[in-house]
Order: sequence, then C-alpha cells, then structure tokens
Amino acid sequence: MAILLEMKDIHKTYPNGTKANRGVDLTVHEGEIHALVGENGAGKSTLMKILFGLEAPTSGSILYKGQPLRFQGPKDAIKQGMGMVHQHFMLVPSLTVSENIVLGEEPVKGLFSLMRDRTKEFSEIEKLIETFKLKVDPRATVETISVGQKQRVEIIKVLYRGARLIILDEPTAVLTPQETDELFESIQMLVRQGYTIIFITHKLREVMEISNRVTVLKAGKTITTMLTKDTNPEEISRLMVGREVLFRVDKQPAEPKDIVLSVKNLCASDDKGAPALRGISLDIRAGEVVGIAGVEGNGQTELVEAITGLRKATSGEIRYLGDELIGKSAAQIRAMKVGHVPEDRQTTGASLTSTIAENLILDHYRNPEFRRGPFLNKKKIKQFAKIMMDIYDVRAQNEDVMAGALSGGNLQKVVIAREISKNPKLLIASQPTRGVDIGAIEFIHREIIKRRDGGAAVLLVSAELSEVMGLSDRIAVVYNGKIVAVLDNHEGLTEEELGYYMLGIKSQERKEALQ
Amino acid sequence: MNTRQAIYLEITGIIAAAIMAILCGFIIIMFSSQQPMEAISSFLGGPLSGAFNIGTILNKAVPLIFTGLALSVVFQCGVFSMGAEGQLYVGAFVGSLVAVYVHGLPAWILLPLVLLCAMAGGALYGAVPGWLKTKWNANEIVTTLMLNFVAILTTSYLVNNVFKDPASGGYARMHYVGDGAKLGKIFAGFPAHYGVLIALLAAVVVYLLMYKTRSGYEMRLVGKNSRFANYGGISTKRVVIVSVMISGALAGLAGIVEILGVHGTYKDNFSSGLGFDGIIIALLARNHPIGVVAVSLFYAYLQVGATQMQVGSDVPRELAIIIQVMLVLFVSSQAIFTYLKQKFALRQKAVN
Amino acid sequence: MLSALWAQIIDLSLFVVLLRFTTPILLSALGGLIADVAGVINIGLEGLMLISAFSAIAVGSVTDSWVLGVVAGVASSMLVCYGMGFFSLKLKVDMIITGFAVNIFGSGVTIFLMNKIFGVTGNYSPSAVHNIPVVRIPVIDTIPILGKVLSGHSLMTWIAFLSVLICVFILYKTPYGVHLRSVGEAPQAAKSLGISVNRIQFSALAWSGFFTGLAGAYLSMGMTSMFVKDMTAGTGFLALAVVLLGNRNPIGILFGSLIFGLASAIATVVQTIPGSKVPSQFIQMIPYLVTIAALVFFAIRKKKKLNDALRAQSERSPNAAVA
Amino acid sequence: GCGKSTTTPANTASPGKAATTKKINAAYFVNGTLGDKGFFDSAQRGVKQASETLGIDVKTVEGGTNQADWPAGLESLASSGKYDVIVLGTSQMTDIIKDVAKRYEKQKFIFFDEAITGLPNVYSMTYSQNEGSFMAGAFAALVTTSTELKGANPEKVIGFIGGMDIPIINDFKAGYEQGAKYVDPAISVVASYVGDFANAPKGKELALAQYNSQKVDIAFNVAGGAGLGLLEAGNSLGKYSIGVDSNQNGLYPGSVLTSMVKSIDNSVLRALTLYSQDRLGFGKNEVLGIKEGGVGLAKDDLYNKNVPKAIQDKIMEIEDKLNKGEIKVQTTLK
Ligand SMILES: Nc1ncnc2c1ncn2[C@@H]1O[C@H](COP(=O)(O)OP(=O)(O)OP(=O)(O)O)[C@@H](O)[C@H]1O
Ligand SMILES: Nc1ncnc2c1ncn2[C@@H]1O[C@H](COP(=O)(O)OP(=O)(O)OP(=O)(O)O)[C@@H](O)[C@H]1O
Ligand SMILES: [Mg+2]
Ligand SMILES: [Mg+2]
Repeated sequence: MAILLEMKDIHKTYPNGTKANRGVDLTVHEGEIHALVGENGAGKSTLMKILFGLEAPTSGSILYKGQPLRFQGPKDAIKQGMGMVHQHFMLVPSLTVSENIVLGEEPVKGLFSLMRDRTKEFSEIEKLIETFKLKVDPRATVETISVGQKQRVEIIKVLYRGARLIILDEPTAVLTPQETDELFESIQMLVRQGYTIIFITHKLREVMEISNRVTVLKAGKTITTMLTKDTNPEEISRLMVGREVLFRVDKQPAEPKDIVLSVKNLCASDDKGAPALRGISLDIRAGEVVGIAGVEGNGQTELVEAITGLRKATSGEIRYLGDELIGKSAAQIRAMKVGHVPEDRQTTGASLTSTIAENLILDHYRNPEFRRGPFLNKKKIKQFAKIMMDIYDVRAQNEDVMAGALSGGNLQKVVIAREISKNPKLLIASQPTRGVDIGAIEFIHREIIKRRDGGAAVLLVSAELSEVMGLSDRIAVVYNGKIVAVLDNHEGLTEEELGYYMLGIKSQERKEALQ
Repeated sequence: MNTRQAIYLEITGIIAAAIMAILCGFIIIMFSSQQPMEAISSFLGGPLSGAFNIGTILNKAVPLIFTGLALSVVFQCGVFSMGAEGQLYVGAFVGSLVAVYVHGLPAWILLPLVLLCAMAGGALYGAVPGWLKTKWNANEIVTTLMLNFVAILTTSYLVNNVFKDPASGGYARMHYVGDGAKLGKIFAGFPAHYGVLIALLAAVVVYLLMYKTRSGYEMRLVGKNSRFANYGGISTKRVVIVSVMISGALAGLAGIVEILGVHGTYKDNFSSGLGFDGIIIALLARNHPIGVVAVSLFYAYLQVGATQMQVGSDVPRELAIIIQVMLVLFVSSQAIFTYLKQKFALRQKAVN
Repeated sequence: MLSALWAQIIDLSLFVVLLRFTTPILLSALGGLIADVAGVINIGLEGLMLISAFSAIAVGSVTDSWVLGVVAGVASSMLVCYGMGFFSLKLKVDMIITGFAVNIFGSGVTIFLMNKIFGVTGNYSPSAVHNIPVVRIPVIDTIPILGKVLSGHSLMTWIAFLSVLICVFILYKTPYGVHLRSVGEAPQAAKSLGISVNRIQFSALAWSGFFTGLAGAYLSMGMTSMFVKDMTAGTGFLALAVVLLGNRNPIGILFGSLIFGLASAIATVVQTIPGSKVPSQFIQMIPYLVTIAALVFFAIRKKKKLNDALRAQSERSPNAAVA
Repeated sequence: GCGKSTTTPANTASPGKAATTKKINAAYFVNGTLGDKGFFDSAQRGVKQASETLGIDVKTVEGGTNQADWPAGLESLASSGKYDVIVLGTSQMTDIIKDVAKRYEKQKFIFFDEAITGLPNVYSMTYSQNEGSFMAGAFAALVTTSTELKGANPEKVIGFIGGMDIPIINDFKAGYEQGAKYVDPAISVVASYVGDFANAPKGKELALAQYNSQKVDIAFNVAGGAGLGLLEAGNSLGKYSIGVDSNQNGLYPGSVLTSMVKSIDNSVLRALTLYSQDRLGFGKNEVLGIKEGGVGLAKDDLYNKNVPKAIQDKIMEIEDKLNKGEIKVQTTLK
C-alpha cells in the first residue's frame, strides 16, 4: 500500500513547558485503519492536533502524499483533504445538526451569494446520511440529540468537507456498545470506499477488531508500529504501560452481609419532566458489587442522582442503613458515608479551575479536623492532598496544580481518591473508567474490589458491558426506567443474554409469568 | 517556573505595560500640549510629591478598595453584579441616618453601629437582585443596573425632601454628623483618614473569608463550577445570596466611610460612579482581595496624577483622563504577560 | 392624571413620543446584540454613542449634509470599535474593562475635540443644521389616524425598525450569522473548522459600532440638532439591559426597546401633567421599574415555556434513547 | 496657557490704574467640569477677561464631578502657595472653603454664589437668583396671553424645565412662580425635571410634551445642557422660551425671547479688578441683585426686536419695583 502520510521526529513543547511530543514517528498507509494507542497524556491528541494544524510543532517534519506540509490552521488541513473528529465534541449546541455540519462551508445563494441555501444544505447532508448510513435528523438542535448521534454529526462534518484522511480521537469513549458497533460499520464502509482512518482509542478490543496497523506511543515517543494481526492485547498493553496489565479483574467470590441500601418502587422524572424511573426496587448488601447494565438513557443517571440526593424522587423509598434518604439533601447524604463517582468528571465530578487539593477536600472541608478556629487548616489540607495523591498515584507536580491541567486518567483518580478515601459504606460508581487508559482502569477496578472486600456496598453503573460483567457480583438490567432482571454473575452468563434484557426483548417478569 | 520568578515576571510585565502606555500618552500629549515634559512629570511625579498628595491617594483609594472588594466577592461566586453603586447609596444613606439622628451614645458604640447599619442597608439592597436571580433566574446585570437608578433616585428624593438640613442651601445634604461618628485624620497634618485602616482591615478580612474559610471555599467553588458544588452538597442558591449580601455590605461600607471620612454628612449624589470603578478594580485585580488593594492604590495614583497634570501643565482634564484610561488598558493586557512568559520559557530552554 | 394620559393615548401623541424614545435604544441594543452574540460583550455602547453623536453633528454641520454627518458618526464609532478589538482581542484586555475604558474615553474625547475644533465647552449647537429628515408619506399623511401612525417619523426610526430585519437576516439567513453565533457559543468548535474566531469577533465589533453609530447620530441629528457633553446620560447602559431583556435576539430586543420606550414616554407625559403630586424622582423611576418587572415576567414565562416544550417533546418520543 | 499670558503687557489694563496693578497669579477652581453653560462657564469668562484686561495669570483647574475630590483639589491649590487668589463658587463648596480658608490663612479666596462672612481671607458675593427668576416668571406670564406674539395662546399656562428636583433648581422655580402670579394669579406653571443636566434629547421630549399637550407657549430652561433641548423644541414649534445663566437669546432668535442671566462673569471680573487694586473687601459678602446688575433679564437687540413694546414696558415697571423694594421675592433656600 502507498504511504499517505509520514510524520518524522515530531517534538512539541507547550507554552507552559509541558513536553507532549518528544520525537514521534508515524507512517500511515493509504486506505488503512491505523490505530494510535498510549496512556493518558502520552501525546496522541497533541500529535493529531499538530497534523491538523491546530498546534504548531516545535520541530519535526510532515510529509503528506510525498509533499512536505506545514499548516497554518485547520483550514489548510481541510483543504488538503483531512478531517478530524476531536476527543471532546466540537459542536455548537444551540445550532441544528445541519448547521453544525456545514459550518464554515455553507452552501450559498442569492445576490452576492449572501444567503444560506438551506435546500442545498439539506439535500447534500441527506445524501451523505444515505450513503454512509449515519442516521441523524439534520433539523434537530444539537443539544437535544444523543451522544451517539453527536458522534455521527462529527463524522458527517468531516465527510461533508471531502476529507479522505479521517482522524478519530477516542470516538468510542462515550459510546454505548451498540453505538460503537454502528460506528464501526460506518468506518468499514468508508475504508471500502478508499478513505484512510487514524483511530485513537484506549480499548484494545477495538484495536484488535478494526485496525490494520497499530502505533504505540509512550511518554511522547513512538515505541513501535505493528501489524494488528501480528500482535495481541497483552503485548500492546505491555508496550504502552511498560509492565504486564491484568485484564481480568482479580477478585474472590463475594461474601454479602446485611442490606445497606434498599430501594423500593422508586419513581423520578428526568430534566424534562418526563418519567424516567418507573418503580425501581433493588437491594444492595455490604460486601457485594451490584452492576447496573442497560442502554444509556434508561434511567441509570436518574437512579444514581435520586439516591445521592441530587434529584427529587416523586415516590417510593430509599432506605440506607435504616434511614430514609428521600428528602435529605445531597450534603446530608454525603455526610452519611455515601461515596459517589459521577459519570461526568469534567463538569460534575471536579472543578477544573480549582486546584487538586481543593477538589480533594470537597467532603472534608466541613470536617472539624480540617479547621483551625473559624479557618480552614491549610497545612492539614495540603498534607491530606499529598497523601491522597501518593496513594492513588495522581501524577502531577504538586497538589496546587489546577485540576484542569490533569490528563483524563489522572483527573479520574482524583475523583476516585476523594470518594473512596471517605471510607464509604455505600459507593456508587458511574462510568468509573470512561476515557481512562488501561493502566488506570486496572487500578480503579482494584480499588473498587478492595472497597467491596472491606465491607462496602458498591453500586456500579457502566455502559461498558465487559466492565459490568468483570466487576459485579450481581447484575441488574434496567430498561425504560424499570429493572427487568437481576442476575447472578456466573460463568455461564453471556453478553448476548444481557443484551436481550437491555433491549427489552426479554424480561424476568415476563419469563416468570410464562413459567 | 517558581513563584518567585512568576512574581518577577508579573512585575516586569506591569513595568513594560506602563512604559508602553506612557509612550502612547506621550504621543497624545506631544500633539496637544506646549509643555509635554511638565505634563508627564507632573502626571507621574506629582502624586508622590509631598505628604498631601500621598494622603490624597490613600483617601481616594479607600472607596475603591471597598467597592473593588465588594465586586471581587460576587465575581468569584460567578454573579456578574453591576449594583455596587446602588448598594453604596443605600448603605451610606442608612448609616448616615443613624450617624445624624442617634445621639447620646459614646463614640465607640456609635461608630460601629453606624458602620453596621450601613452594611446592613447595602446587604439587604444587594439581596434583592440575588433573590430575583435565584428565584427566577432574572439576569443580574439588568436588575442591578436598574436598581442602581432606583436607589439613587429614592435616596435623592429622601435627602431633598425628608432629611434635608434646612441650612444646606441649594444642594441637599443631611445635618452634619457629630464628631463621635466622624472618621478623623490618622495623623495631624496628613490628609489620610481612619477609613484607610478600615479598608485595609476589610481587605484582610475578605482575603481570609475567601481563601481560608468554608464559606469562601463554597463561594469560589460555586463560581468556578456550580454543578460540582451542587454535587458536593453545597446549596448554590444560598451561597449566591450570601455572596451578594456580603458584596452589598462592603459596598455599603464604601459609601459610609466616604461620608464619615470625607464629606462629613450624606450629600445628594455624592458617589458619581465609585461602584463602577469597583468593577474595573476587581477585574484588574483578578478578584484577589490583596490585588484589589494594590490596584486601588494604583488607580488612585493615576487619578491624582491626572489632576496634578492639569494643575502642573496646560493639558486639560479630559486628556489627562484619556491618558489614565490608556494606562489601565495596557496594564490589564494579558497578551503582554503571555508574551513575556513565552520569552522566558524559551530562554529557560536555551539555558537547559 | 389618568385622564390626561388617556387623552394622549387617544390622540396618538404618546405613540409618537414612544417611537422617538425607542429609536436610539433599539439601535444601540442591536449593536450590543451582535457583539454579544459573538461572545464579546460590549459595555462601551455609551461611549460609542457619544463619539458618534459628536462626529455626526460636527461633520454634518460643517458640510451641511446630514448624510455625511451620519456617515461620519457611524465611521467614528466603528473606528473606536476596532480600537476595542485591538485591545481586547489582540492585547487580551478584559472585554469589560475595555468597554468601561471606551465610555470614559468617549466622554473625554468629545469634550476635548469640541473645545479644540469649535472652541466651545459643554455643548455645540450649530445654527441651521440639516437634520436627518422626517419621512412624510404623501397620501397617508393626510389620513387622520393612519397618518399619525405611519407618517411624520424620522427616517432613522424607519432605519431602526429596518435594522431589526437586517439583524434577523444577518444572524439567521447568512453563513456569516451562523459563524457569529458559533464563535460566541463554542469558539473551539468554530476554530476547529477553520473559522477565525478573532476575525469574526472583530467584525462583530464593527457591526456593533455600525448600529451604535446610527443611534448616536440620531441623538445629535435627529432627536435634537446639537451635541451636549455626556448627552447619552446612561442610554448605553439601558441598551445593554435591553439586550439581555430581549433574550439576545433581534425580535426580543425590538419588544424590549418598545417596552422601555413606552415606559419613558409615559414617564414624560406624567411629568408634564400639571398638579401631579407624585415626586419627580418616582416618576423618573418608572422605566427602570418597568424593565425589572418585564425581565422577571419574561424570566418566569421562559422557565415555564421551556418546561412545557421539553415535556411535550419527551412525551412525543418517550423512548428516544432506545431508538 | 501660561506662556501666552505672561507676555501680555500690563498696560492693557485701564490707563492710570496700570501703576497700581501688581502682577497677580490667580487660580479658578471648578467644582465640576466646564461646559455647563452656567455658573462655571460664566465665571470662566470672567477670569479670562481678567487675564486679558488685567494681565493676571489665571490657571483653571476642573475638579470633576466626584464631590470627594473637591476638598483635596482645592487644598492642593491652596497648599501650593503659587496663587495669590483662588476663585471658586457654588454652595456645595461652602463648607469646604470654610475649612480650607481657616487652615491657609494667607491664601485669599473669591467666592461666588453663596455668602460667607467672618473669614478675613474670603470675599464672597451672592446673586438673588430668585429675583431674576421672578422677572422670568413675570415675563412668561406677560407672554402667554399676549395677542401680539403669534405663538402665544390664550391659555394661561407656562412651562418650567429643571435639571434635577433639588433645592437650588426649586428656588428658581419658586421665584418663577411668584413672578407669574404677580402678573396674573390665574397663571399655572407646568414643571418637569430631566433628571440630570446633560440629557438634551430628554429635555426636548419633556418640552415638546409641555408645548404640545399642556398648552404651554413659553417655558423656562433651568436644566443646563439638557435645557438646550427645550430651547430647540420651542423653536421647532414656533413657541417661546427663556434661557438661563448666560444670554441664550441668540441661539434661536425670535424663539428664545430673553434669558435670565446671572452676571457671574462681570462680578468675577469686577472682584479681580478690585483685588488688583487692593480694594477688595475681604471678610465681607456682597449681594448682587437686580439693582446691582448681578441678575436680570438679557435685554439685547434681539430682545428689543422680538419682544412687544408693551411687555418691555411692563417689565421695566416690575424691575423698578424690585429695585425700590416694593416687591419682596421669597426664597425657598435657608
Ligand atoms: N494546550 C496544552 N497546554 C499545555 N499542556 C498540554 C496542552 N494540551 C495537552 N497538554 C499536555 O500534553 C501532554 C500530552 O497531552 P495529549 O492530549 O497529547 O495526551 P493524549 O495522549 O491525547 O492523552 P489522553 O489519552 O488523555 O487523551 C499531557 O501531559 C497534557 O497535560
Ligand atoms: N492550556 C492547558 N494547560 C494545561 N493543560 C492543558 C491545557 N489544555 C489542555 N490541557 C490538558 O491536557 C490534557 C490532554 O488534553 P486532551 O483534551 O487531549 O485529553 P484528556 O481530556 O486528558 O483525555 P481523556 O479524555 O482521554 O481523559 C487534558 O487533561 C487537558 O486538561
Ligand atoms: Mg487525547
Ligand atoms: Mg398662553
């Protein structure tokens, strides 16, 4: 296959002195799917931003179709037939899907080509949607569509601009397995039509499934590039992390004790006022992990928020160690040793413009131990933060670094550290490893099991079926605001079977009724 | 880069910015003045020549420190209030009523009482937009701007028609406050009054409040990420109300200290925009209380400089003010600092 | 008192006054809007209007042409907006500081130039200025009620209403408008598609200067034919309030300005009714109180409407997430 | 600037007195900004004339609108010791000047528009503005029912537009009302306030509302710059107005029929002249009323041309009575 792109000895030092790339080589062949993997902060996104003209390299050379390149900005890259789907969505929420897609390249009509040509806009987009089977309503406002649809919008955006080389920076991090499958189908269709893809992910299963070749980065350097078929996940992870990584969660059978949390007939509405929980009942005992499986948007978020006091329940009861939680404030519930790792660490789980220490003491600043008279005891807080960073392996210069400057994995460790260090009797972990590298995933999983073995009740919510199945002792499947099945997590349970429940095709109630 | 180097950089940046601004100002002056050298020297040197001018700088900085602090508190909490002006009038008015009409108390009771009443007045008036915001999500920029007018007109009506000292002639004011409630000069022969000390004290208190206490932590957290604060069990509505009330109290203090230290009694329309100056001060200081003190002194220095330039040369008042504005603009330029930092980082690299 | 007010409503003079008060507020609020949409909040409307008002009457009186006057007013206001852009976008000065700086600058520079050029202080009222003309529509002019409703208003009033349409057109019908909105809402997204955030924001400021310039010119060459120092007396801040009151869209701003214009007109009428016992300060307060009331009213309604809309939507597709 | 006036030869002062004239440095402190077309500008004209005719060096310093700056502003002038005499005015400065004058005993002050007695280094002069306003009111009352003037209507309604609803402005209003009632008790006065002294468009709207809807045919401007809107409104409707502070008759000839002037310029010039001759009575206050030419209606050529003879005569008559003390005008101040 012909070489499409060659990046040689790329270096990048950010203005604040961070050396994100220290000699990266990357060769991409025409028509391949090239996976790019590496730990959080290894420099993957930086490399791609350089390629796309969003950042200027400090040194190094780029050859594209044999020609040396140096883009002034993304416009040049777009002109050369490159497209990039960024790690975080680059969408304007209040605009419609079609407006987002054509942004900057709108079809025009009328006098002096002043006016937008909506007809042409729609027809071109419909054509793309048709050809690549990327289902999305072009007239919907972006803020109202689902995450999976947003991802599709990003891809259509790139295609609309006639890109032939498409960079996908962690496109699957926020997708459900079903959405991921759909995305992969589209990608495969693109490749069949001669497109070239650079694909960044932390999920090695995906690397194995879809890529032709894989390049491993570590600490800003290229370790190697291999044919995917010649390697395996263990090797890749060893190269990435520098040690063996355990994929299976290493845990003993659970020894469940007393009931810690008992939810009965819980009902609640979503942000729009529509019913989201339609009578959920669930018990969790000390010393067990209960996993919630389900397609996103079936009430998981609302369930977690109702338990943690962030959402008003409309009816039902939530008993926690004998106390009723409904009607209690979030502050009261947190004080009752309930830990909560929220699903969105960027907006809910952390304050990015506060320091690591300030993020870590969210639960403790009310604690008399951290006070001196009317004041907060800064010294104690610093000390505490240092210890936490040490235990939970948060990699940053010191505790005064802004949380926003941490890589995703490290930020998640801060959240985990805060929630676990309070020694919760009930730990609720929502998407605890989303967008986190395999090394960190292993660590987080181990911490959760450690808590369980220490006698805490754990409620795990994850869109990642393998994670739910790997960690849970029991699995509750939610569908449309109800729990349709509670299954013991035994050897014989298959993803397929879970999938039937998740999609509402199967339900225990129905099964029981039939029997 | 360590903190020491960062501070050096910051200072270098300020000096560089000031030099650019002065060059700009100089060009303007060259075009319009016969005495450019006198103008510049009286602008820069005038404010520091003599105890009188230095004292004047201090006095002028006092209300700026208070309003700057007032706004830094709400800004840190993520509320963009423009209402310090109105709160200042209400606070000063309420405080003055007590100072003028309460008799027979010893000074050590009366003065704190007056200050407290002024703070209460400002705080309650500040609570109105806070309440409108938390209850109905009514935009605070609009409500505070409008409430400023309401406060100014209402106090004006009252001082002109109800509480006017009959001896005050063409421009209404209340009776002069007794000596007990006055803020006298700190040293005889030096214009600075005790408000300077109160202002510094207020800055320290606000600093401790914002950075060392739970409430301060809560306010800053709400300002930075209210979802996170909410998740952490902080009642964001309560925190917002508390912050606008603290801000109002500080604005009220600004007013009453100006009355007791400079005017001697409540005068109609006495402020002329101190509340708006506070916005600039708080933004320039990036909402840091200690920064507010420094920036207020700088701002007061520029204002006195503008007057001195008028006295000491043929440059008219308007031009002096324009030059003052240029200085503020250049000094608040982030780009100059970023540029310096980058240069610095490159040099460091060359060294390594 | 009420009967007098009623009489003026009937004979439409209240309506005419309302239009005159609305015109400058509407134009400068549109100026504020475009900047705001692009994410550069423009606090400097007050100063811009002053500069434009002065330039307009200065050039207009010297050249004896209202067209040149208006052009000069608009040009000077746009020029200062470029200065704002230089400081806030290039030198990264906080936009709000820049805005306040422009207000102070506008007050100072107009007084200074008035003194330098015309040798007068305080105000410049040239004799025989050709004001922005009043539009009399031939036949309609003579029809009793319709005549007063449609005819006899300043050309600038028509331009102001036309500007609402122009803003709607710019913001919603042109690619440029979409760029403006995207730059204001998600600059990173715009940048990633090769839209120059700086350039768009510069141009938004220029538009802001354009509309505010029209407003300023109207003050000195439409509503009056003179320049008085600081004659805007807070109009710019009111316009800023109207931008937010109007929910950041041109039609909302039109209604916001009309509400404010109506309140001002009523305050004017009430003040001139003899024998009114209400102190003048409280009458002057009417527009401000009305603005707060309108804001709260709209805020409540918006909240309710949003809830209703979302509810209706989620009822239509209860399983949207699964589909 | 200073450079210019130092070269002014001393002999520009009236001959004979040149010998006794000493070289004087004066400062004029404006507690506000120039451009009010009122006190401040008028006094500025006075000091300017003084510098031209007497060869005095005059430095004008504007203190700005922030009242807190005024004490320091004045004191910085006094403490500099550079000025033989400092000119300033308005009742807002009364307490400030008293304080400063006591502490700088060697510094001389000329103070206008408010009485200060008993301070040996302060000379003050006041103007009976209520007498002037009385004349304006009487004039308006004569105009509103005039049959000779085309713009006048039979209704006995006259207008008043103030800058702010404050005592100093209301003193004008009180005099104006007394004057009108003196001529005809049935006259009613419509009074409105702009809210500031700058918003000319608003001043104009208020005036238009008065003229159009209240049958006002002549209105009195006591709103500084904002009041210029009133004068313009009157002119645009073919109605009448009365200017204030300085002679505004020329702004809209035939519409601005007269102006109520306070001759601060003349009085300041006079005081400086006396000072240069060492004849100024420090420690005293002088009241400058109609009689002394301190206040009055501007009777220039335009006045003679545009105002009907009958009205002119009647005005003369009333002025005479005021001078003789046969009419006493009440003041709302004090
Ligand atoms: N704009 C920036 N300024 C300064 N440092 C940055 C910037 N962007 C990234 N970095 C730093 O550069 C390093 C590499 O970041 P990069 O985003 O390339 O990592 P990544 O491999 O994409 O990580 P992840 O898997 O978390 O997405 C990190 O240490 C990061 O903190
Ligand atoms: N200006 C900056 N200064 C310092 N750090 C920055 C800056 N901009 C970005 N970073 C940090 O660099 C890191 C890498 O950025 P990027 O957005 O590519 O990935 P991420 O969010 O860390 O990744 P992931 O989603 O995989 O966890 C982020 O943590 C981000 O906060
Ligand atoms: Mg990345
Ligand atoms: Mg009449």
